Amino acid sequence: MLDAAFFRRWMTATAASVDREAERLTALDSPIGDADHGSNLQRGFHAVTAELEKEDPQTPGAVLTLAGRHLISTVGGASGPLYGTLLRRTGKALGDAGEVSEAEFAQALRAGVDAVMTLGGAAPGDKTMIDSLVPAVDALSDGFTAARAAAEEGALATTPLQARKGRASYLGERSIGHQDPGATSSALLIAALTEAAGE
Amino acid sequence: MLDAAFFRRWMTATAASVDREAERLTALDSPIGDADHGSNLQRGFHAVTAELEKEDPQTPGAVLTLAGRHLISTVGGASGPLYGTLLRRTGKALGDAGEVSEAEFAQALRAGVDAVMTLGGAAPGDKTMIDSLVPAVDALSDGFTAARAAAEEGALATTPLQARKGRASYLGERSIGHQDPGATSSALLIAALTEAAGE
Amino acid sequence: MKMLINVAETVVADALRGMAAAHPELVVDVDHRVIVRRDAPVEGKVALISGGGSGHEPLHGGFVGPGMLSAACPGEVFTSPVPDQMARAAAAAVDSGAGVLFIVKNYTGDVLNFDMAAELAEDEGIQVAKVLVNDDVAVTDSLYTAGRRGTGATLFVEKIAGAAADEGQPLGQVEAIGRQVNENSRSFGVALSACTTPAKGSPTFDLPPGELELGIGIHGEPGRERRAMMTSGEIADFSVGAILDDMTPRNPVLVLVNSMGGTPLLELYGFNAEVQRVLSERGVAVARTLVGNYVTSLDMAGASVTLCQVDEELLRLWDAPVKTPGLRWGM
Amino acid sequence: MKMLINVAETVVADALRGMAAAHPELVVDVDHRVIVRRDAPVEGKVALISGGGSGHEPLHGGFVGPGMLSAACPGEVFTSPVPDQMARAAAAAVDSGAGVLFIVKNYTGDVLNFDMAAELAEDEGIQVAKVLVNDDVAVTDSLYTAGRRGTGATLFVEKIAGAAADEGQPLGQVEAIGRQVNENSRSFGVALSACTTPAKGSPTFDLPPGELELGIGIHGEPGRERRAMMTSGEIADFSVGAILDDMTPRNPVLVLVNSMGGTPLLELYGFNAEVQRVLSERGVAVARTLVGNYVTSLDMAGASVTLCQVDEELLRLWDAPVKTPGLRWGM
Ligand SMILES: Nc1ncnc2c1ncn2[C@@H]1O[C@H](COP(=O)(O)OP(=O)(O)O)[C@@H](O)[C@H]1O
Ligand SMILES: Nc1ncnc2c1ncn2[C@@H]1O[C@H](COP(=O)(O)OP(=O)(O)O)[C@@H](O)[C@H]1O
Ligand SMILES: [Mg+2]
Ligand SMILES: [Mg+2]
Ligand SMILES: [Mg+2]
Ligand SMILES: [Mg+2]
Repeated sequence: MLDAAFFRRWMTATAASVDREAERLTALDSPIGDADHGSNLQRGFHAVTAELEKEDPQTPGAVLTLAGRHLISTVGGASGPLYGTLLRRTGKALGDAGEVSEAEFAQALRAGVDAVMTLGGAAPGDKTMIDSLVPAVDALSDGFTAARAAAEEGALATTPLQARKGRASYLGERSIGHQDPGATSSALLIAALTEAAGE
Repeated sequence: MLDAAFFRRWMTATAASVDREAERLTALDSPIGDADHGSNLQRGFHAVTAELEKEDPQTPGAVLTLAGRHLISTVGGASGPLYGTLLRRTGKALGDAGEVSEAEFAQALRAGVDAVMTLGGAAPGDKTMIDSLVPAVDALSDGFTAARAAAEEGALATTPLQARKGRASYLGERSIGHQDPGATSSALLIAALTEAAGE
Repeated sequence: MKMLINVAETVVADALRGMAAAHPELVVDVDHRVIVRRDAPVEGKVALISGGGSGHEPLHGGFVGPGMLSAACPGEVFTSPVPDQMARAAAAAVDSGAGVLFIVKNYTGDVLNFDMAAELAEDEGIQVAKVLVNDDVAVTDSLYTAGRRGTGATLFVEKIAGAAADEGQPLGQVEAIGRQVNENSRSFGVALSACTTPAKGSPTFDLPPGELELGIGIHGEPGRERRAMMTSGEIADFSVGAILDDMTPRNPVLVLVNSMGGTPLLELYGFNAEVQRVLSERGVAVARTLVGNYVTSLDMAGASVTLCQVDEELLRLWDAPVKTPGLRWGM
Repeated sequence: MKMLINVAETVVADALRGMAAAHPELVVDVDHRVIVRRDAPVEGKVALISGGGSGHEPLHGGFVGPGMLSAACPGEVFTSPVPDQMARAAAAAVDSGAGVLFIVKNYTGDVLNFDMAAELAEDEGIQVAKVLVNDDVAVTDSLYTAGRRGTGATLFVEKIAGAAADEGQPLGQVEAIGRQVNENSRSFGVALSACTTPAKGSPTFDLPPGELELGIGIHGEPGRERRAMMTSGEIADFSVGAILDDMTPRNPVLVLVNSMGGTPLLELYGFNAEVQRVLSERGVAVARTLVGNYVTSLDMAGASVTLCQVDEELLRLWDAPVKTPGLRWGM
């Protein structure tokens, strides 16, 4: 079972890996974007960890809705509302249970990813964060490590794609050959699950 | 004796060597100036040669006053009024004789250089065109070739000087170590005398 | 790339402090990142609120004031503002009855954040309408993209809708005018150099000497196409051509010849001469021309052209007095 | 270095054509390189004429219009105009009786060419007075130099003397006001990059990453000193410090925080915040602040600060309406 402490560790681990990888995320956002993805997420996850300290939410659902809310109100850009919605909807789907099973979490995360697709209108193959989130959710029934591998693979697989959503799409065919920054940060988010689980 | 045709050849030869050396003059005007000396003089001497064609002045004095007038009204910058005054005053000092001796020319050119010193307030050693014009005039009694050597030596000798006039002076000690562009173009002007004389 | 800054993290806050000092006629809330007209809320007047990533100055903060925006919300550099900013601006700038018009450039981030802000404002009982600006003809097959970007036309929408709002026109009508201006507008931009964001500290893309990017946006993204360097005249032919391929003006146009930031006014005026030549060759009548730094992309060298067809009413609203840091006439 | 131009030779003429197209309220004589107010000559009004090398736009052409200059004479890039231009401007702009005031930045070339123009104009029976602008404190031991350069204060002199002239004040008084403004003004500038002139096509000096030039002028010359890169706050300390070492304002000051061309408004506003901090620490009261591209040096990155002490009368003239492409308020 996963408790509030697990989800707090998830957020902390994500914040740490975003800090480590911020320059790389911004660099990926340069050739096909506007060179801000790393600093966007850094700002957001710093706020999330600070607010988790301050408000100390007691259920998995509360941890994630709080995180989502603060991403929305600190990140901006496309990724702020999208990641914010992902965590908020996942959190809402978890309700107010004090602990949730991995299967319940997998189902909730799918609801979150569906909400991102509805909000942003992106489908798999559009070269967005969806391309690592969807495979990760699909693999989650096989455990966090499987989800992590699927997300990382999904991120790498965005390289040959032509973007159809987000600002990379303005480049047309010139977006081909570059890995998507949002898919890359999604893989970090999923990878942080294994850290939170101590795997 | 030097006739109007000689002075026209002087101007044409100067125009040609300014064309050849324009990039170098502008390059010299970069580290201690504003990177326009070459194009300034090109614009001026193109106008001079065109006007000499058109107006066809018949005396040495008329050739030089016309040249000076057109330098003033086409060059701008510091060098326009200074070179314009140099030629205009030299021309005026030659009066309306149809031919002048080398000695008369030397005396007239000294009047021209004096006028430049009065107008610009520069003395020898201030790192300006004066530093090649004054030695050239002094050497003119020994012939054009001697004047040319003196002017070239004077231009080279500006390198170690600290500028006290013109925009190089704003640099203070940082003007040391660079050859003055105006002294360099003056050396071209004097050198063109030997070409005009077929020496 | 050197910048005249303290540290990257405080660039936007520092700029807002400097703006506050230079413009006592504006209320600049540095902490919450909202710039509001000092006389807001004006009773019975529709409030116009815009915003977007920073780095495009004077857009949007420089267009706050009588005759134009009621408030602006600056995000981080090239990053859409967050919903809280627009919600706060709406609360500060709006007369409860008249409603608020959001002017939103068509970028995924801007659209999502303004939409969330609209929900927040509506929760407070504020009526919200929205004009989406999408004038950039460089984005062609918009079925397969996030759609056309909003660029130079934003200035036309903000000015003309702003004039209508200041006349006391109702929300629906101000919105309709804003949409009409957007529909009548097209832009095309070129870059001679990439820009450098404070966060990255180096140019966002490599552009070798002797090449230029055609069809760039205003966020340091590369354009649609890279070509060998062209003359000012050729660039005008290409840019105006791209616009006129997409729109055939029947009415006279407003012309915006805009520097991306790094191109000096001397070059920009020369480029305007070529733009006007092409327009005259193509039989397009020019009503007004604006040349300068208006919708920039940090220090990027390059320029964009925006044309906006105007009838007599739109031209009247364009000519109406405006008093902002970035655009001012008649008062 | 790429430029948005056709060829280097036509840069100034192209820009004037573009200016003519954008500003029908000005008479732009492209062939003779004179920009004149359309309403000139105004009966009984002193004519204000300025000019200088191009590359500093909007100075001077952008400051022609009601409340400021009567005419401007643009030279080649960084090259003083020729006397014929000023003589022609004087003839076009001046009411025979009232006389003309030349506003001349203190550079050898500008001084010589304007002096020659004064002779020509006086030959035509026009009374000529002159204000020499020399505000740049970076040039220190002026006994051994061509004297202090004229930079940012030119804007203050043109605006304030222009307001006095438009009120109908006589030549002697307009001249006295112009001189007073100059004497009350000091400037200091820094460069983060060199500029590129069209004629040379490459930067006028090498400035390695991590270094800046302190005490630069507006013609792409290097400054007095090169140092390791400083923060915006440190640059403000140094620049304002250099000015206040030379002048102790008793009255409030006008502040001009000016981009050299390549520094974007976002950074410039941030720099203004630091300038205002230093002024407040040093107890200098600020009457008005202007932030933007006003006296530029092509695409040079960097900024300059100009302070001008004003009494009530000078402040009144500063605030008076002005209507030019580069500076406009109140009409
Ligand atoms: N419509 C969308 N749906 C899903 N993800 C998107 C969408 N648009 C953009 N993204 C993701 O957002 C990432 C960019 O985030 P970020 O750089 O923070 O925002 P912005 O593009 O506004 O600068 C992209 O790499 C992409 O993965
Ligand atoms: N006061 C002066 N007297 C004599 N020569 C001068 C003076 N000031 C400048 N010069 C000369 O003019 C040259 C610069 O000419 P130019 O570059 O054409 O004009 P500017 O300095 O106005 O750009 C200098 O190299 C110097 O030789
Ligand atoms: Mg981005
Ligand atoms: Mg020079
Ligand atoms: Mg962004
Ligand atoms: Mg010069």
